[in-house]
Amino acid sequence: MQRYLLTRVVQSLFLLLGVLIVVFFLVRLTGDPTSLMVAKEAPAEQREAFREAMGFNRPLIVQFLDFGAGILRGDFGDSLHFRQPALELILERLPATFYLATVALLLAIVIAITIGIIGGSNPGSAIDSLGRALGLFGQTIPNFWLALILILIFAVNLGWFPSFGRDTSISVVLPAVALGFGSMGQLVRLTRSAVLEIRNEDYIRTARSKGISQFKIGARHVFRNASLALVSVISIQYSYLLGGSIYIETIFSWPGLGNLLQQAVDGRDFPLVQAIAFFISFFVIALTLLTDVAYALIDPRIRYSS
Amino acid sequence: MVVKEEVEVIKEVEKEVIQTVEVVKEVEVEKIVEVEAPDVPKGELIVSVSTFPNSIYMPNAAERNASNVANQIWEGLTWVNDDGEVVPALAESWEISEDGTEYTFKLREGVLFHDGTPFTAKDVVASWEAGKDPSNAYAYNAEKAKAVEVIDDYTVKMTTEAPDPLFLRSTLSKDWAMIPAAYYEEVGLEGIEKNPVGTGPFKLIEWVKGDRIALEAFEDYWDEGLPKVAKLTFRPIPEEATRIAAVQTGEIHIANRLPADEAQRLLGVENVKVVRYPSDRVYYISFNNLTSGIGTPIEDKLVRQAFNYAIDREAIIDALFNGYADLSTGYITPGNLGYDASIEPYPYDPDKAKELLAEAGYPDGFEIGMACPTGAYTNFEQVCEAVGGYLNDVGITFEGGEIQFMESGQYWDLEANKELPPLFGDSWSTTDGEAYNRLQGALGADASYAAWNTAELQDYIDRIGSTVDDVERGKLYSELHKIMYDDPPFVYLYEPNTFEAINTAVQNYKPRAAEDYFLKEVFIAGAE
Amino acid sequence: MVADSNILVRVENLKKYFPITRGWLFSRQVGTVKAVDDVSLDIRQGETLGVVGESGCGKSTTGRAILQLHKPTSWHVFFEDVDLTTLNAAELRALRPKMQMIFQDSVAALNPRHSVGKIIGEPLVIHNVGTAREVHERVIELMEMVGLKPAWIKRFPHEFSGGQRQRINIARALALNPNFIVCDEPISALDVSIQAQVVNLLKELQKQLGLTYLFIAHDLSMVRHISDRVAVMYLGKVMELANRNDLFRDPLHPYTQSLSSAVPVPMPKHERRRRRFILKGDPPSPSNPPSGCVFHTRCPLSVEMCVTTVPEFRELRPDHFVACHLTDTETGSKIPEQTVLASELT
Amino acid sequence: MEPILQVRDMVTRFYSVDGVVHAINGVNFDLYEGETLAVVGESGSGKSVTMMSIVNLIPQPPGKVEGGQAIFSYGEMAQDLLQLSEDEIRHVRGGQIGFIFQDPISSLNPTMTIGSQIAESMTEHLGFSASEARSKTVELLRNVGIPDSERRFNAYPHHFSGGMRQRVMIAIAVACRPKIVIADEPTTALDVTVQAQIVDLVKRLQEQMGVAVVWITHDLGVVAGLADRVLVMYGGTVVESAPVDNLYEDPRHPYTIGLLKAIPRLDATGEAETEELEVIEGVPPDLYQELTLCPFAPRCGYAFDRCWAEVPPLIEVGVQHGAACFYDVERGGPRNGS
Amino acid sequence: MTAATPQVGFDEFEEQTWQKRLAYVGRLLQRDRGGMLGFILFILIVLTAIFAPVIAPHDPLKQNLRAAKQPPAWQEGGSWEQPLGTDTLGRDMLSRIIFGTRVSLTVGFFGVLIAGTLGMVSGLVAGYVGGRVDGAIMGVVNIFLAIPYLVFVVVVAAILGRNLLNVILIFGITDSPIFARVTRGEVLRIRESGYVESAVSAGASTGRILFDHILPNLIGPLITLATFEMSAMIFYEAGLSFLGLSVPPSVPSWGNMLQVGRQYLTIYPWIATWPGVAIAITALTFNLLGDWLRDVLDPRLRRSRK
Repeated sequence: MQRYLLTRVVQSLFLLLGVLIVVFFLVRLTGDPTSLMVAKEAPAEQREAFREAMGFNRPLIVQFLDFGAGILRGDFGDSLHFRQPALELILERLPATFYLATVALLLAIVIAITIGIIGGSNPGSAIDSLGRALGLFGQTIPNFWLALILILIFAVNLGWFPSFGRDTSISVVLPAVALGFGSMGQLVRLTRSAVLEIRNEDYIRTARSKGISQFKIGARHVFRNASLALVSVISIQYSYLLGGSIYIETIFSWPGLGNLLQQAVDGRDFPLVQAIAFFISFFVIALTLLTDVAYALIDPRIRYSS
Repeated sequence: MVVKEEVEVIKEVEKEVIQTVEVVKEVEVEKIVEVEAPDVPKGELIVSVSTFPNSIYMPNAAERNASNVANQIWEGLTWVNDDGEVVPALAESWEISEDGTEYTFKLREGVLFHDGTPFTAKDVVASWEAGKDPSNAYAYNAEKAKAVEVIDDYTVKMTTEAPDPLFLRSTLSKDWAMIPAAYYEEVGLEGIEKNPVGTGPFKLIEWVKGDRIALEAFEDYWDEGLPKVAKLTFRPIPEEATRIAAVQTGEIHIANRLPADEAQRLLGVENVKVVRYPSDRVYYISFNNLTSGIGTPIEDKLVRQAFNYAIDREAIIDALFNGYADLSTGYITPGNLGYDASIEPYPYDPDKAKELLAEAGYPDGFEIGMACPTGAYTNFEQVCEAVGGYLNDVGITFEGGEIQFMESGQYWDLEANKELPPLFGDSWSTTDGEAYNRLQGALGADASYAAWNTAELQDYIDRIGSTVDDVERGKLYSELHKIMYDDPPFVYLYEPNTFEAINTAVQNYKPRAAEDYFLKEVFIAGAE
Repeated sequence: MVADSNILVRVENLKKYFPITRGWLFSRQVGTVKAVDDVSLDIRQGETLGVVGESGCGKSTTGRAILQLHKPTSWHVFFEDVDLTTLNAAELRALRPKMQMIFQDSVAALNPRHSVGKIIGEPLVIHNVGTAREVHERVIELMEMVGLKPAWIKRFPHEFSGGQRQRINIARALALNPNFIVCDEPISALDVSIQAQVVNLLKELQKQLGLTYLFIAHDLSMVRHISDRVAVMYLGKVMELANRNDLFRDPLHPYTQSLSSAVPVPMPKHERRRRRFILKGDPPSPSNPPSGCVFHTRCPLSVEMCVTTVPEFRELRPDHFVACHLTDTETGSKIPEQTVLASELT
Repeated sequence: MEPILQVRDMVTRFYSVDGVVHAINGVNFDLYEGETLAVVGESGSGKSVTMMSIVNLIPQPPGKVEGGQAIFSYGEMAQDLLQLSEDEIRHVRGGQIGFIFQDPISSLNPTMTIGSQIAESMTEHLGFSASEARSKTVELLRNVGIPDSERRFNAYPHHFSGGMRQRVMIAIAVACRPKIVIADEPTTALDVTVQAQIVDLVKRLQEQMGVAVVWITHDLGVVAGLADRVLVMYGGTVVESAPVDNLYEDPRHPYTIGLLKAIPRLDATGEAETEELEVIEGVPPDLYQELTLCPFAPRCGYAFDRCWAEVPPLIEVGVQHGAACFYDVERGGPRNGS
Repeated sequence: MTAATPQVGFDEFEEQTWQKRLAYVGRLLQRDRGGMLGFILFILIVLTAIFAPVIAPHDPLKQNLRAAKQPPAWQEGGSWEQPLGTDTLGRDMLSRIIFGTRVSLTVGFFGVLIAGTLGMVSGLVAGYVGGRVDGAIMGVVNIFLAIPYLVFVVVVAAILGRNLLNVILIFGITDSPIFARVTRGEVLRIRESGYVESAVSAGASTGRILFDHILPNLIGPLITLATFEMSAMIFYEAGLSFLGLSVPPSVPSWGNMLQVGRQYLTIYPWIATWPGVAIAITALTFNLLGDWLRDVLDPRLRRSRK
């Protein structure tokens, strides 16, 4: 297990390096940010001076090595736009994004798994129909559209929740619902199909042959095995929520990373784009790693098979 | 448009520069006057900004939302007041040499920075040096001064290369924030950026990136009795719908840059008034005679006039701005120095356009390249589409079958390198009350973004740029206005109105046409 | 070199180890499954050599390794005097027509997206035998030979029953006129009444076409029925090899004895009286085989030598090979009566 | 002796995309206390479906028990299992009727310890506390021959070999001391040496507990060694029912006869060693067709016009011996009347 | 022994004709109402796309700014001339929605085609060749999966510019790793299957095994995946439009229409509602169809036919 973990960590580091290289050169392909950074009225000399000052006129490979060396020192460079260390900017935004993504995910998980298991165990029932409908709607309603509707109904008309920002403890509700809705749809569907599949497993027949009640079969036998199927999906959804909250963060002015990324990308803020891409990739990769570990914890077959 | 009838102009605000500000929703203005301003700063004013400010250090505050925050923290030597007059700020008085290149400033005494250090002449020098740093977006502003010398603690002399009519009005008022020299030496630009220390009415409490910029009243502000609110918070909300929702729910007091249509929604809402004012920004389709346009029909004056006739700009304004934009007559706008009010906008006359085209030798029109940026300006993609439609109607087709839309970053790269097609859409704003900067930027021979230049235009630009006398300069502007109308280097489109929604508790707030905020006199009715 | 011209296939020291690996970018070996460990066999022209053993004993791996479907770890296989180990891929492909295989899982062995005609004709197409018309005719011929109606030529595997699918497999294996066929548990997935049909078909084809079979199965009765000689495997090793009558009438190895005693006989009265030796526990894992004689952990006779020394595979009697230390004397390896009821482990 | 279970005219069908599968077409049999009843048949003969139908363990949908009775009686109680609600029948399952399934790998929940899987039914039906159930389980594990049972309580199924897992399954089946254990091909997936162990274990437990065992299998060899009576099933019907000795020595249904001749014998001597196996030609019946004739008729050498016209009922042909055939093999001609 | 009456059905197969197969598909559809709905909608959508010029009452690009923002016919001020109303430039909503079908299907179809081809080829090579090649390909795939999607999209949009082809390319590239993963998994499974072993033992060449055995059996799972991904791409297109990075504004794509209509959601709701509904219905269609295809094409589920 330890050695396995170690190899996985080393692999992950290589992946990160790959991500860095790809992102660095991709971002450079868009041209340099001078036009976006320097005022329109500025004379050509100032544009050149800016390039010089930012080091954009150096060969790409030199810029890359410089960048790489910086990262090894924990220095992701300064944001061009904010003229602050990129790392600081990210760390400032990170908690909000994490918070939003986590709440959205938890919301999705709790609702989806409850409905999925109950519905999947009773195909054709009202709850099952609800689950199927949720599953389909989750995947057919654009989340930014939903976000606007939520604001209209719950913030403006009913006044139950704030319309933007992260000021109070209930501020997270609307964005989390809007963000998690798609994931909830996905999870309901998967839970349902996992449950349907597990219901056909021999060990469920065994459990039924023991005369265990429906509820206990669901709670003990189905849930745990279904969660095996769900762990990787949940991890994918989580990384999706972490990296994909941009629309929602923009609409709700949520002070998170998605917002920052959009600005960085719009402004060709190379160091910031790179650093954010690095961090998001880092979390995606770390999540994959954690998923594997989670599997080992949930599935006894993996834990002991070394 | 049924809705529009109800929002007719109710009240004109008196002051001159902002005379075009309309209160769209009926407000009992008298009530505002009745409320007594508090003696000490009270309450919290919450203002939304439509983008995330990149910086609140003036020379690097890349656009209006950022500089509006910076305006509360920093001050320059001069200030342009609500009437458009240059008045003393940190400089009490100044003298200008005969040749117009030497300025001697007497600095205000007793001004303190937020960190408690007094403001003196060496701070002016430090501010100049910090402002010149090439990593600043507006470094060129500081560079307009060739030398800055300390005469004594409260006297400074600045030298410019040539007479500069905008030096006092523009450079020194807005773009040149005064920073404490010792502090700058200690922390550098990055430190200034992070922990701004200015002389302004408000000082920074915290900047939660992406969430809020919180300011509080600076007790030792030199202008006695100001500011009036204890706390001033800026909240970035990029999504228009959310800004409207938030002002409706009372979560913010002032929401700016609202789309005309959506602003209508606020009409029935209690405690919110909606105002609109023209912003000094011209939208246009530019012609190119420097690179890509050479040898194309657009070099012909008749063709360019035809284009101006071909487009139903009123329809565009009605459809896309709910009628709230002004037809543009040129590069000089109604609020600008030297604006010639007698010039009528080109009418929509497709027949005349076709006639002109035929006269120019293109009875069946021709094909030409056109490009527009996306994601840069409100509704501009749709404006371009509409323009394209009207041009099609008079026989103009586009290379590649359609208008090229480009992501704005890429677009400006190409524009700065003069690599855009012969026709391209853009806009240019100024905050100086006159058009020099945009004339020079878009038409000047050595300007990066210029795509059109003629000897005649260049001559006018040069003369305007060195004429310090306002009346003389105004005349030149007027002549140029006429010339650029007759021989248009642009298809003039419109100057949009800006809508703001304001909570009625906000008192003594006057929107300025340049969309710049100075909030030290604003207070909240009933604030505790 | 193969001396005896009667011998079609000679397997020498066949070993097939499967590495247990971990990791995806930097895989490394963490263990070895010794699926087949040092097996030597001769298969004679025209005979059926049965291979029996419990699951995991390496009998299927042996069959596949002979046909080079698994690359063995070390070995020599002579097929008609040609050492297959020295051939390159193309040469091997050219030899394939002569050696074919019939698989246990008749469903899996048939591509679900191919019609019967395509499946049976595929080997012909691969080896460029004849025109499309000739292939078609040959397919019809083969289908008739194995008892399938030619009219079914356009059907797909899922439309057939298990027995019919196995007939399709047989027809496919016969397509190129092979002289050696490895039958890997060809009937164990079939119903009893169908098993007899397939076995009879195999026997008849052997008679007709002069085929040589390596018949792998775990059903001792069936192996006995069809084979001329039988090899008994346990944990990757051959324990005993002899003529089928010698092997079942007078098994020398304790494992063979217990194996055949464990097979129930469909004769109630007889079955109730029969003496049986029931082995303890399950076979050990091939990834961690016992030392010495691999059978010693379950052998009722095991002595110290069995734990330490690997027994030699010897020809104890003419044509009767066995790998057991205790078979030096005639009776040494017979399981004594008193162990008969030692069936339970507690 | 009163039968503990009487099944009458049971009909089960599956409604699939391709049509209706007539899985069980009127099955009748009795099960007596403490006996071992072997149910023999090929795949698709309906042997498992019959047993699963009785206790509502077939997947529904697509399966549906469409008729018949299954009277389960012990003591004074007698109830038709087919009429019980799911909640009622679930107390019969596990409590009164235990199950052993074919594949011990897939039949155990991979994510639960084997101990808890056994203890589960005790807490459910016997009302044991967790610790009671635990100690009983440990005892039971020891009883089914799992050494070191205290420690093995917390092991997971994948730690066990196939034989051990089947012992666990057996422990689950007998955990609540049921009246009936239904063993559905319990040794098919196992090696022959392990099969012998399991057969012995079940026999021993049966003696200890006096439970009736229904042993479903296709292996006539296994049946010979353990059954008291045998049901032979074909095409969703019982074609022959007899005490074990009778069946092997004096089979009356052509299918049974053919089946017995089709298997080679390890103890064969002399001529039998080289003899060709006799073959039942043809393929098993197509269950998508409704049964209107003898299901075996298309493969039967004796079939005559009546066999093609109606389904033969189980006819008494000897003591406790029934055969569903219109042809009298003994006499060599169609049976009189019926 | 009496002469046998003709055997009925037991030993005979009915000839499998295409009519029968079609009837079988029909039965499969009949059983699954969702599948049926999806199937019918799918046909309708495809027909709409093909015959858009015939069906659409107006030129979708024809502007009439003087008749902009007209409500749907049944609302006050609407006219049946423009049954669904007009947009901000006075173009007919109905015609634009109809033509939008073309854009969405084109994006979905070709996006999936590119993603599928790229993914399938790399997955095939990785799965079949194995070893270091597998490691290298999957390494790249994992890098691509770990990079935030937005970074990719923005960069590609910025380098290549906004047009339909580039949107298709973006989706094709960013989506291909999913296909690669699925393909690889399937190839690994199929490679171990009996029929591939059987083909090897018959002396089949690598090419034959790949193209005759592995590829045809890959099609089922990949078609199912493709269906879901097409639905996802229609979504992505809307998301890209939200960021102003999708097809040029002049193209009547649902995403563009939604993006423009978003700001008028409360005043001229039809401008955003119709494209929203169109997206939702199309996504629903592909999801239902995908569900059904998965049931039909998944051989694991076929087994339950016994």
